[in-house]
Order: sequence, then C-alpha cells, then structure tokens
Amino acid sequence: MKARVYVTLKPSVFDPQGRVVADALLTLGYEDVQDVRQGKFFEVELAATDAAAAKARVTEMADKLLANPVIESYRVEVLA
Amino acid sequence: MKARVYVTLKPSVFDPQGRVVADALLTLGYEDVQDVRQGKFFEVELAATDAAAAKARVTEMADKLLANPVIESYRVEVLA
Amino acid sequence: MKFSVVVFPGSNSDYDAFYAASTVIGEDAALVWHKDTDLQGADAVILPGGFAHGDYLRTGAIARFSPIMSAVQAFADRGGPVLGICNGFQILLESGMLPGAMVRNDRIKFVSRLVPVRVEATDTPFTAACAERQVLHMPVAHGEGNYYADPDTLAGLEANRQVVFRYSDAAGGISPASNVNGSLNNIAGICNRQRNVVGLMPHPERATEAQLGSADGRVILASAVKALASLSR
Amino acid sequence: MAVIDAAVLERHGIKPDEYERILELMGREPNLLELGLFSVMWSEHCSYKSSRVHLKTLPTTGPRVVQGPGENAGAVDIGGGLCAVFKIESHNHPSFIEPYQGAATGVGGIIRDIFTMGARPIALLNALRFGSLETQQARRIFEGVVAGVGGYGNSIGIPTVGGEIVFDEMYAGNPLVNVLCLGISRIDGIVKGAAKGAGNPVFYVGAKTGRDGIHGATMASAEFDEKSAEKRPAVQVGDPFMEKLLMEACIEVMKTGAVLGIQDMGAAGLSCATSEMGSRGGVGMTIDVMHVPQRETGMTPYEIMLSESQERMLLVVEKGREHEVEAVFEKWDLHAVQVGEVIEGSRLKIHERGVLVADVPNRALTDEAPVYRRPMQEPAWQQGVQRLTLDDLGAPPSAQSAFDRLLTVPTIASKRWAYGQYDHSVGTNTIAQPGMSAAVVRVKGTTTGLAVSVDGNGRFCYLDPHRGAMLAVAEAARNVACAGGEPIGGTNNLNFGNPERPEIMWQLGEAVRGIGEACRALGIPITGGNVSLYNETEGRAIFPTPVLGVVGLLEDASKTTTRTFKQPGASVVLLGDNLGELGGSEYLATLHGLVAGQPPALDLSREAAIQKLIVSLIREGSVESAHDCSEGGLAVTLAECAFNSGGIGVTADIAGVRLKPDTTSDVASGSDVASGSDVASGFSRTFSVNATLFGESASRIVVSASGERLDGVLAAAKAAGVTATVIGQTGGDRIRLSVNGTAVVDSAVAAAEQAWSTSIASRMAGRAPR
Ligand SMILES: Nc1ncnc2c1ncn2[C@@H]1O[C@H](COP(=O)(O)OP(=O)(O)O)[C@@H](O)[C@H]1O
Ligand SMILES: [Mg+2]
Repeated sequence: MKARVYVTLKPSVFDPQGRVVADALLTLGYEDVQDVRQGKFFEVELAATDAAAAKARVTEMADKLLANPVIESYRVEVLA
Repeated sequence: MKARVYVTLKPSVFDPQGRVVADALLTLGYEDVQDVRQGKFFEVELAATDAAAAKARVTEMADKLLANPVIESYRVEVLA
Repeated sequence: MKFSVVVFPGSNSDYDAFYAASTVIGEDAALVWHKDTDLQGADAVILPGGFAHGDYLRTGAIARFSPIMSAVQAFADRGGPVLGICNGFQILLESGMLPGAMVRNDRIKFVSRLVPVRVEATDTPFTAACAERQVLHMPVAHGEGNYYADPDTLAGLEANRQVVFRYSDAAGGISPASNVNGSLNNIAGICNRQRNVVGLMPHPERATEAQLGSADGRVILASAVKALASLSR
Repeated sequence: MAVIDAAVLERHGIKPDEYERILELMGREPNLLELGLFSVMWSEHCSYKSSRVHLKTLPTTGPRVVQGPGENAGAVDIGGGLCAVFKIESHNHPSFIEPYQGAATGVGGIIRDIFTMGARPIALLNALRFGSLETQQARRIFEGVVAGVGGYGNSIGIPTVGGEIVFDEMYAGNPLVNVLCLGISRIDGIVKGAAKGAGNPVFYVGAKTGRDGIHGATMASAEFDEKSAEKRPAVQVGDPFMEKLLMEACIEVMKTGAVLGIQDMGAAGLSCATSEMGSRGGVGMTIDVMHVPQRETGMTPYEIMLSESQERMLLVVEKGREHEVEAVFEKWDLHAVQVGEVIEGSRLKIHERGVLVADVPNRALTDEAPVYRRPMQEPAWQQGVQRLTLDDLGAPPSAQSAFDRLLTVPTIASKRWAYGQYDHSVGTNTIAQPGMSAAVVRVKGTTTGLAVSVDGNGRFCYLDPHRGAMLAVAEAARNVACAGGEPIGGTNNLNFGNPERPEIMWQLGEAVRGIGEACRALGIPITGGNVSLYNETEGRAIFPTPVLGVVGLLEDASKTTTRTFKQPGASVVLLGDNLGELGGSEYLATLHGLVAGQPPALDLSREAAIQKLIVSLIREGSVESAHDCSEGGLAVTLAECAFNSGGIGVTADIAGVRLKPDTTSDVASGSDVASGSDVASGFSRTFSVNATLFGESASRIVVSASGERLDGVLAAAKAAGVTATVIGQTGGDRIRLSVNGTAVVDSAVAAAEQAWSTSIASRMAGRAPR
C-alpha cells in the first residue's frame, strides 16, 4: 500500500526557494508567472492493507517526522 | 490559474533523502515502512486563464528548468 | 596566461580561485560578472564554487542560463580549457557540458574536510602536470556531490577514460570507505570527450598554500599553465 | 480610536509604570502603532533595561579600540590601517522553537551586524548549549541547530572556524545558540549606523517585508510556557542567498562614499533601524510605509514597522548620489527603494500614504528607554552548592575508568560530527581549523593573523557567577594565547534567566563584575556584546552562562601552533600549577553526578603572566604544541594533544596533589574533600589520583618542546614566574599516565582517539533530519 504526504510551508511563512524559482522563470521569459511556492512530498510504501489504518499511521508519521509543524502543513493521501 | 509540477527522482536513481527518512521511521518504530521516496513540487501561479495553454506552458517550464531529465521525471497538473 | 573566473550571484569561492590564480600562482586573472558576455581574453575559464542562486532549485540549475554561459560554451567548443569546481562542476553538469548529475550526499549531511583524491588521467589541461595516479589532498565542502550517471553513460565515461579524479585513501586505494559522498565509482571529477572541460567537487583553489593545510591543488592550476605553454609551442 | 487598556498593555509587555513614562515622553496618549514601537524598542532585548547599569561597568577603552559598544559591532586596530570588527549575538529562543531556522537566522543576523560596519566578514564561531544527548529532544535540537548554522554560513561563504558545544540537562528546555562573526575593514572605511543631514534620502533594500517575526523581540524577552506554541508563527525563515547578495552589494556600495549611514533590520525591524539611526545622528526621520516592499497583501503600518523579516537593510544616502547607490544594487538584482528622508529635529514620523500615523521623539524609543536597577539577592542555595565533601561522593572510580568515560562524554568528545558540516576552508584564510581550540585566520595582504575563541562554563558560573565569569574570560584569552595570539579585544554574550527574579539578577551582576575584573587585569577591552535574558522554561532557569569571545593578534600568522604533538621524543611540560581542584568539574558531574564545590581559583596576575609567556614562546618558535587545560583536566588535555597528531603517544608522570586540610587555602575542593572523616585511605588515595588527573585548575597549559629548546622554555618560564614542570615525553602509541610513579592510565592512542572522535556520531546515529 502506498501513501503520499505533501508538505508545504504555511502560507504566512516566507519561501525563499519559491521566490528564486519565480525570478528564474521570469528571467527566462515566462512573464505570466505570478508566484511560485515550493513543497516536498514523500511516497511511503507500507506493508499495511487497510486504507483507513494506513492513513492514520502515515498521518502520525507526518506529525512526528515528515513535517515540521512550526512552519509547515501537510496533507496525506492514500493510493491503491 | 494554478498549476503544480511534481518532480521525482527516476526509479533507477538512488534517493538518499528517502532512505534516511525510511531509516528514521523504522527507528521510531514504524516497522511496516518498506520504502520511502522523496520528491518535490512547485505550485505555479499563472496569469493565464486557459487550462490547456497553461498546461503546455508549465510543461515547458518543467522541461527547461524545474526538472533535470538526467535524474528526474515530472508530472504537471493544472488546478482550477 | 590568463584565468577568467566567472562570478555568479551566490558564488563564494570566486575570489578564492582568483586569489590562487593571481597572488599564489602568479598568473593573470580576472573576475567576470555572469551577466557579461565577454570572457576578457581568457586562456582558461574557471566556474567557481559556491551556491549560485542559493542552489535553491537544484545546484547549478539556474546559473546555466546566465548570459556568460554562451561565451563559456563557445570557448569550450573552440577547445578552450574550462574548469568547474564544486558548484562550477554542478553548473557544467546542468548545462550539459559534462554528462551526469548530482544528487544529495549519501549520508545527507554537508561534508567539509580535507580528502585524498587520486588523479586518474593526466591528459587534460588541468592534470597535465600531475604524476600518474598522484594523490592530492584537497578540501571538499558540499551537500550535493554524489555523482550519478545512467549505466550507459557511466560505462562510456570509464571506457573513454573521462574519469579524472576519484576519492581515494591517502595511499591511492579506492574503496567504499574512501568515498565521501556516495558517488558512483568514487568519481570526484570528470572531463568531456574532448578533454578540455573538467569538473571536480574538491577545491584545488583552497589547497594552494601549505599554511592552509595543503598546497596539493597548485598542480591543477600549474597544469593549465603547462598545457597552454605546450599548445602555443 | 485606539483603546489602550490593561489587556492591550499586557499583550505588549508594557508594565503600568512604563506606560506612565510613555505618556510623559509623548505628552499624550500613544496610538496603537506608537505603543507597538515602544513595546519592541523597550523590550529587554532591544533596550537592555535590566542589564544596562551593569554593562556600564565593563572596560571598553584601550589604545586599540576603534569602536566600542553602541554601534552594530565593535572594532579594534590590528595595524596597517586595518581593524578587526566583531560581535557575538544570541538566537536562543528561536532555536528552541525551530532549531534549523532559529540558528540559521541567528547566523544571518550577526553577519549583517559586521558588514553593516563596512567590514568584510571572514569568520564565524558559535557557542552552543543543549540538553543531554541521551534525550530525543536534545538530539533533534542539536541536529537542527548544527544544520542551520552550517546551512547559512556555508551558503553565504563565510567559514565557520570554531566554537564550543556543551551538553547539560540544564539547557534541555532552553538551548543556547550564540554566534560570533569577525570581519576586516580599513579603519577609515568604517560606516556607522547614524542618520545625517536633513533632506538626505532613506533607502530600504533587501527582502520584502512579511508578517514574520512580529514581536520577535518581545518574545525573546519572555519566558517560555505552554502558550509559547501560539507564538510559533513568529519564526522567520532565513534566505542566505539574499543575504549574500546584500553583503556583496553593501560592501560595494559603501566604497562609493555615497552611504552616510547604514543599519540592518534585526530585532524590532524598521522600528529599531529608523529610531536608532535618527537618535544616533541627532536628527529625525520620516518614512511612508507605502513605499516599503511588502510580501503579503493588506499589511498594516503596525505590522510593517514591527516585522522582523530577515535580510533587510536601511541606508541614508547623500542627496544627489542616489543613482550611484541604486546602480550597485541593481547590478546584484536588488532594488533599493526610497522609503523616506532625514528631517530636522528629533522625531520619527511614520506615514501611510501621506497620512501621519505615528509621531514619536526617537530618543524616547532609544536612549529614554527605562533603565532598571533591579533588586539582586544571592540565592539561598548558593553557599550550599559550594560545599563539597568526600562523603558526598561515594566510592571513586579508578582513574582508568574515569579517563575512558570522560573521553566519550559529549561535552569533551570531539565535535567533528558538528563542524564536519561547516565549511571552514572557504575564503582561504583558515590556518587553524575547528577542533584545534582557538581558530586562527590570516588577514590577506598582510603578515598578520587573528586568533579567536569563544568560551563559557555555566557550571562554574552556577557555583560562583563572579569567579565563573572571570574563568570564562581567562579561558577564552588563554586559548587565543595558546595559538600565539595576543588578546586585544573581547565581546560577550550574557545568557541568563528571568531578571525580575533577584537571584538571577544577582547572578548577572556578579558575572558582569567578574568579566570586568578579568578583562581589566588581562588588558582586554570589551567592544560589544549581547544580553539574552528570560532563558527559562516553566520557571527553571539555565545555568547562568556568560560566553566570552576574545580576539587575539598574531603579528606573524606563520608563528602559531596547535594543540597536537608534532613529533615523538619531545618533552612535555606543564606550565602553571596543578592544584587538583575538583569543584564544578566534568569529572564530578559525570562520574559522581554532582555539580558542587567551588570553581577553580583564579589569580589574574598569574593568568596574565602565563598568557604573556605562551605568546612569546610561540613567537620564538620554542614550543611545538600548546594546549590549555580545561574540561576533564590534565589527563584529558594530554590525550587531546595526542589526538589528531597522527598517533603520537605520551608517557607522563605527574606529582600527586595532596588531599589534606593543610593544602593551600583557596583550593576549596582540595581541602574540603579531605574533611570527610571516616573515609578509607584507599578511597582518599584514589580521589587524590583523580583530582590530580581530572581537576580543572585554571591557568595551566601543556606544551611540548624538543632538544635544546626545552631549556629555553624552562628558563623563560622561570623568568616569567610561571611554574614549569617537565612531566613526560611524547612518543610511542599509547597514553601512559602515572601519578607519583604509579601507573594509573594506559590506553592505546588509536583506541582512545576512536572512542573520543565517534562518541557524538554514534549517539546521533539513527536520527534523521527533517
Ligand atoms: N553584554 C554586553 N557587553 C557589552 N556591550 C553590549 C552587551 N550587550 C549589548 N551590548 C552592546 O549594546 C549595543 C546595543 O545592542 P543591540 O541593540 O542589541 O544591537 P544589535 O541589535 O545589533 O544586537 C551594541 O553595541 C552591543 O554591542
Ligand atoms: Mg542584540
């Protein structure tokens, strides 16, 4: 069973990486780019077979390790 | 209009970050974790209004800048 | 001879390379701004270490679009010697002037220490003055120096003897234990097929004075001087 | 109309009597924005209201002082028209909340203080304190802080060349992250943070202003409690790339001469930069927040003025030369924008789209901030913890097992796990790298070098803040001297608990008194520093921890040395007296679980003598290695001389200290330990051996010297009035120590070095970064 955890900086937190990428895109001529925010995601492969249980478990992992609650928020998605 | 570009290391490329995260999860007692891969994503805010055009444009950005084809593959998703 | 050192926004070893080439080695050197299009009469070009554009997207990914890079490419196409050090190496990879890519160090963390590196090829302009299999002690300081190339590319690199430096032990032995970052085949540096473009992760420019821990890196710059002299002869 | 009631005042951390003073200074009720300005500027962090009366007592002058406290950083003359510009700064609270970003932005902040002066930063050091590495929380914070320190410094390209790390449960809920930055400037190139000349434009450059860190300064001035979690959005994210551009651009722009004054926006952001520059220059300033580049929409003037977004600078430019300044910033893809101008008078006037929204006398925010002479009271427990008797200790471990154990205690073990993540070679100036005690950097274009060290011992200061602080000064200066540097200036970071508690205030007062005394005796002017108070969690304060940063001058940078033995067959000499003082030692803490006794005695004239001696011995090239004795005592010092030497061992025999009541009077532990009445003589013999090997007496240095140079060393020591004892020889591949001829420690160098160098890494294994 596979789950994905998407981690993003909270909206109020400054994202220097996103800004630099946006600047680069503008320089490359993509003038319609208004903003870029960068995030990361984790694809977790689990032995579990129950989707609900997997989701609970991965949410716990996100809370504990994958996301930094001080500046980041996250979203968990369970795949097939 | 918003688009997301998801970038992952190709399966053949070793992902040190994913491995370290997997090890850490195991150490924390999540023994059902079999594998973790880490990826990143970009949320691009565009002035465009046409979804198809936006997708083409963002795909170009991904090709040119956001992903390195030697090691990475990507997927573009256009949101509302 | 004249070394031109390109300054990208975020380069941080640009002045180190300039200082080594000029004050230490005693050659002409110039700092060239990345928005310029002229290499100021360079005999050799150095793309220095640092964090161009913060390395925020991928190392070297944005720098390759700098205006000066067309001039660097043209210079290399004419056979001019180009040396990419650390971030400069990463820029050469991103720009396709060298094959392969960098991923995070296998143990994730930034590594900063003096390491032995074995010279694998002496027929490049930056190793011409080295002895066969010479071991050089030079500092590494990077978070993403884990060299990757797909199996075909890697086989091609080896077959064409394009691997110029490998992480080794002090006696020149190559083993997983001497691999500082997980690079395939212990690769610390490579060259292109024409052999005039060389990239390496260790910092020769920071190892040109014994007082600072090692003067082994001088031979890299001295090689360029030697190579140029033999060319003009 | 703003309603300023008790709740609003409380939220702003303003006490009722402070509000009375604000009313008086304003001559009317402030509006909310004005109250916000007072709140941040009068916070402990910005106003030094509790510490100021004490800081005033520090020696700040000397023939070399170019800039004392009061500017963004201090500066001392190093000859050749150059000066060393340096300062230390803390980021303790943010690093607890978000270790990576807290530490990273701490590094960013102190770097700005240095290049703001017109200096090019060339070195970073840090002093860190964490809880026990046995806990997951401490490992997480340690990992994040180290990554953050490296992440910022490595990227911007300023080498991190040294520092110190101590682990103790007392810092579990309140880690310390103190960072020192050193830069070089021409003396005539120093630029100050003062506004000048009515009509001159005021420019803003750097990152856009966001809502981050609002009230960061007030946060740094309040204790932690469960509610701290709510303050979390105050965390700022560092952008070292932006700072690198700012640094290069600012250094370049200052060379034009068109910049009359410059200040970074650190704590209290625009509020601080505008009011301080105005007040320093004796002028007023007007700005319109509409011109301030903003990252978020809908920001209020209050938010804009109080934001602590990182990587921003404020400049006063000579009118008519704006284009020169703008051109430099454009080159670096930075956009300098005019936000206001210098005006006659002395008021800070803030507008929003032309409408005046705040109008405050700028001195009211700065110089007129309250100054407290807070009550001080020696803690009731103070005398108790200074008592130490043998009875307290139980059975002593053998010297060998104590030795083995001490080498792997994280506070003593090699810190390579941490500094291996710091780029220390960038800049090509680093002569002595991290791990070699004092750092040494050369000054390009001259023959000179600078040695720098940061030191502090919270345990000693807990037991006796006055003596502990003196010991910190002495140790930092001694470390610098052991690299051949003549101490020429100091900076200090005062990390203490809640100053509203008389016991804490007493610790602070005593510590500052100690720093002053020691600096005067050793001829070290204090050119700046920082004060971090309210370092407590749930009412539990950290050890009082003054951290001293000392800069030393090497006229010839090639005449330096390190701690490591250089060749076999050299004589090993102990300079100074081995008094066997165990009070506050690592030995007591680690092997007996006890923090007690009196810290080692310090005779400042002896300290001065030994420092002068070692500097001249190194300059003459008489000694091959020099290492100061500190945590772990003489035995650990000898081991450290063998480590990283390529396996050169040592054989030494040391005269045992006598644990008798009649030993010299100030040797507190020595005499008290013996007072245990019914202790078996075997016990006391072992204690005597352990005190000999692991006591932490001050003013001691281990040197090695070969051949005929030995006689020169002994003669010079004699002339200087410093005890010098040949205790052994280098060579072999073992560390063999005996006391009064009896072998007590015998370890292979390789095995001991392995244990010492991998201890922290193995404790950290299995923990992943975020
Ligand atoms: N412990 C101290 N000893 C001496 N000077 C100090 C100390 N703490 C602060 N100072 C000085 O007080 C002045 C004001 O500091 P501050 O406003 O905090 O500046 P910054 O915001 O740059 O840290 C500085 O010049 C600083 O050096
Ligand atoms: Mg401060």
